[in-house]
Amino acid sequence: MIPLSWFLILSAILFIIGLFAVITRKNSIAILLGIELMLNAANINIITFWRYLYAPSGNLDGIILALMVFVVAAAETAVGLGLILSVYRRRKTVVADDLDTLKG
Amino acid sequence: MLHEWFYLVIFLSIAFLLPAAAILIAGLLSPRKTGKIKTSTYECGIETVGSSKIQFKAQYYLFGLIFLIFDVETVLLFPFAVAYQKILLFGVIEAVLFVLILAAGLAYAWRKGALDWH
Amino acid sequence: MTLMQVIFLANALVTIFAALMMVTSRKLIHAALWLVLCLFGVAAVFGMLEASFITIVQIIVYIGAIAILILFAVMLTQNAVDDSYKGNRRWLMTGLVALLALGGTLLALFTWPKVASLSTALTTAQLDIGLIGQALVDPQGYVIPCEGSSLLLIAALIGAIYVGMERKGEEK
Amino acid sequence: MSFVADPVTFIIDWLQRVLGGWGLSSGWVQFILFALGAILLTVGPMLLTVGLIWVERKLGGRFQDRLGPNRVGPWGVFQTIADMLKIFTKEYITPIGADKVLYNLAPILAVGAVLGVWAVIPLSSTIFGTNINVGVLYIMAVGAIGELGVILAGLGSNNKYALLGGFRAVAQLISYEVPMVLALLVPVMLSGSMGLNDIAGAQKVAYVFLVPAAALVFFIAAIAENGRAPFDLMEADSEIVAGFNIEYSGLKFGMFYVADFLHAFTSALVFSTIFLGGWQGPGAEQYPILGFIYLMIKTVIVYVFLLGVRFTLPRFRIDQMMAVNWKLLTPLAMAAILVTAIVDKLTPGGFGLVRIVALLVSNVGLLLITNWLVGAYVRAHRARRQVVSGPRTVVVAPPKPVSEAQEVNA
Repeated sequence: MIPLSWFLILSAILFIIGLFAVITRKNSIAILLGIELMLNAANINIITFWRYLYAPSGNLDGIILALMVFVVAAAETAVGLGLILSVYRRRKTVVADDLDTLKG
Repeated sequence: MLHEWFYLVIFLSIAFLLPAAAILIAGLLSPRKTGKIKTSTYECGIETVGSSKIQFKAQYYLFGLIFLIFDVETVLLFPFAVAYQKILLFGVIEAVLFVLILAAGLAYAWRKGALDWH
Repeated sequence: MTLMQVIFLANALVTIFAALMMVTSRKLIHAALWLVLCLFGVAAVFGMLEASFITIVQIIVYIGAIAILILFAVMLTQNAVDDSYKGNRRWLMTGLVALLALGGTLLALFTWPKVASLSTALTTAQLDIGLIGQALVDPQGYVIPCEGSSLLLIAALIGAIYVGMERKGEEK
Repeated sequence: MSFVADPVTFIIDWLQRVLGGWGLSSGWVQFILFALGAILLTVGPMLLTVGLIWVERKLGGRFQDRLGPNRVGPWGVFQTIADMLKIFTKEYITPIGADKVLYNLAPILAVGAVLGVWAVIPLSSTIFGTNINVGVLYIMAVGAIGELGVILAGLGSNNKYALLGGFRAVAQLISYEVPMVLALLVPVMLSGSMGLNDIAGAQKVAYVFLVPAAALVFFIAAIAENGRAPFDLMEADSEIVAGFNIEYSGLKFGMFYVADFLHAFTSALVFSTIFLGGWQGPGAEQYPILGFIYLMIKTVIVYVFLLGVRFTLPRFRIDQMMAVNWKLLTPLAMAAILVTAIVDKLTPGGFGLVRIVALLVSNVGLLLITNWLVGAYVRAHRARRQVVSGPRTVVVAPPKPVSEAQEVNA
C-alpha cells in the first residue's frame, strides 16, 4: 500500500505551488486560483490523516473537517469573485497592485 | 471498494477514448483543403464586426453564484438523506432547519431581483 | 513498487504538472483550465484514500461549481489587461522562499515517527455514507458545524449578491 | 444460474474459468473482464444512438403529421447510417485563432460525459457496470463534466456567437442542475442508499406513486438539462445561429449531435431506474433477463413521452426559462424534500398502505398548491401589465393657431 509520507509530500508541493501563485501573480483572479490550490492541498492532508490514523477506529472527524473546507472554499470563492467583479466594474482593472487608494 | 473505482477509471478512459478515436478516424478519411476564406470565423456570411471579446452582463456571475451555494447545500444534505431511515424526528427537524435557512437565501435573491434575466 | 504506488506516482506527476502550468500560463483561461485538471488529480488522490464521498463532492463542488464560476468571472473581466508572472520582479525571490519552505516541510516530515505507518484495509461497513449523515445530524456528533455551515452559506450568498449586483446609478 | 435466466452472469463465469485456465493471474482476469464490460457498455450506447436518431426523426414526423425519413431503405431505416457515412467523410474546418486544445477537447468531453452515466445504471439485478455507493452523486458529477465540455466549445472556437451561445447554454444547464439534484434527494431518502442498485431494488412500489412531486421536478429538469423541447435555447436557430457548435464541422459536429440524442435516452433510463423501479417487475429476481426487458420497456415509454413533449411544446424565452427554474422548480423541489421528510417520518415504516397514501396525498397536495400559486402569480403579473398598456383615451385637441403648435414641438 502507499506509505503516508507520499501523500504529505504531494500536498506540501501543491501547497507551495499555490503559495507561489498567490505571491507572484498580479491578476486577482489568478490569486484566487492559487488560494483554491492551497485549500486543496490542505484537504489532501486532512483526508490522509483521517484515512491512515482514524478511519479504522470509525472516527469521522476528518471527513467532516474536509466537508467544512469545501463549504468555506465555496463561500470564499463566491464572495471573492463578487468583490473582484464589483472592483472591475468601478475601476476597470483586475490587477491587484492598482488597488492602492488606501495607501498613505 | 477500490475495484469499483478501478472499473470506473477504465470505463471513463474508454468513454473518452471512443469519441476521440472516432474523430481521429474521420480526420483521416476526410479531405483537407483549407483556404483563407474557409477558415475565417463564421458570422452569418458577413465580415466579423469588432473583436471576439464582448462584454458580458453580471447576471452570468449571479446565476453561477446561486448555483454554487445551492450545490454545496445539496451535497451536504446527501449524507443526511442516506441516513434518513435511521434518524429520529429530532434529526429531521435539524435538516429541515438547514433547508429553510437556505430557502431564506433564495427568497432574498428573489426579492433583490437577482433571479431575473435582464 | 505495487500497482497502487505506480498509479499514485503517475497521478501525482500529472497533478503537479497541472499546478505548475496553472501558475505559469499566460492567458487566464488556460490557468483556470489547468486548475480543473489539477482538481481532477486531487479527486483521484481522494479516490485512492478510499474516501468515496469526498471524491465525488470534490468533483461536483470544485469542478462542477467553483471552476465554472471562475470561468464566468474570467469572461466577465476579460477586457482587462492579461498579466504574466514574468514581468513581476518579485518572481525570483519568491521562488527561493517557496523552495526553502518546501525543504523545511519535508525535513519536518521525515523526523516525525508516525509518518511511515501503512494503511489498514477498511471494511465496507465503515465506508457507508449513512454514518456521515448520522454524525452530521447527531447532537453529540457534528450538528454545530453542519448548521454553522448553512449560516455561512447564506451569509456568503447574501453578501455576494449584494456586492455582485449592478447598482441602478452605475455607468455600464 | 442457467443460461436462459441470466445469460450475462453465465458468460462472465464461463470467461473467468477460461481465462483462469490459461494461467493468467486473477488480477489480469479481473482487468480483462472489466475492460470487456466497459467496452460493451460504451460501444453499445454509441450504436444505440444510430437507432435513436432514426426513431426520433420518424416519431417527430408522425407527431407533426409528416412522414419522416423514408427514402433510404424500408421506412428510411438506413437513413441514419447514410448520414453517419456522409459525416465521417466531411472536412474539418478549424477557424483561425481557435484554441486547438479546447476546440478539439469539447466534443470528446460532451460525448464522454453522456457515456459515463451508463457505468452505474443497473441493467438488471445482476448485470451492472459497477455498484459504487455514491451512484446518484456520480451522475451529477458526470453532468458537470458535460457542462465543462459546453464551456470549452464556447471558449475554444474564437467566435462571438459561439462564446455568447456557450455561456447562455451553461447558464441554463447549471440553473437546471439545482432542482435536479434537490429532486434526487427524495428517492435517496426513501431508499436509504445512494447506489442505483439499492434504489432500484428498494422500490417494491415505484417511487413515482410515492413522491410524484419530486418525479415531476426531476423530469422537467432532465429535459432542460438535455437542452430539449421547451428549453432548447442552446441550438435555437432563431436565437444565436447554432449556439456553441457554430464553428464545428464534420464528425466533431456529429459528436455533439450524438451526445444530444444519447443524453435524451440516458435521461429516460435514469428516470425509470430511480423513479419507476428500474428492473423491478414480476419475476425479475428469478430471471434477471426479464428485469432487463422491464427496464427497457419503462425507458421506451418515458423516452416516447419525452419526445412527445419535445415535438409539441413551443420554446421558452430565456428569461421565462430562468424564471421557471428559479421561481417555480427550485422552491417546489425544496418543498418536496421538506414535505417528504416530515410526512415519511410521521407515518409507520415499510410499504404499508398508510405510508403510501400519506406520501401520495401530501405530494399531490403540494402540486395542487403550487399550481394555484403559479396561477395567482401569473394573474397578478398580467394584471400589473394590463394597467400599463390599457387603451388610452386620445383627446382630440381643437386645431390650434400656428404659433402655439411650434411651442408644443419645442
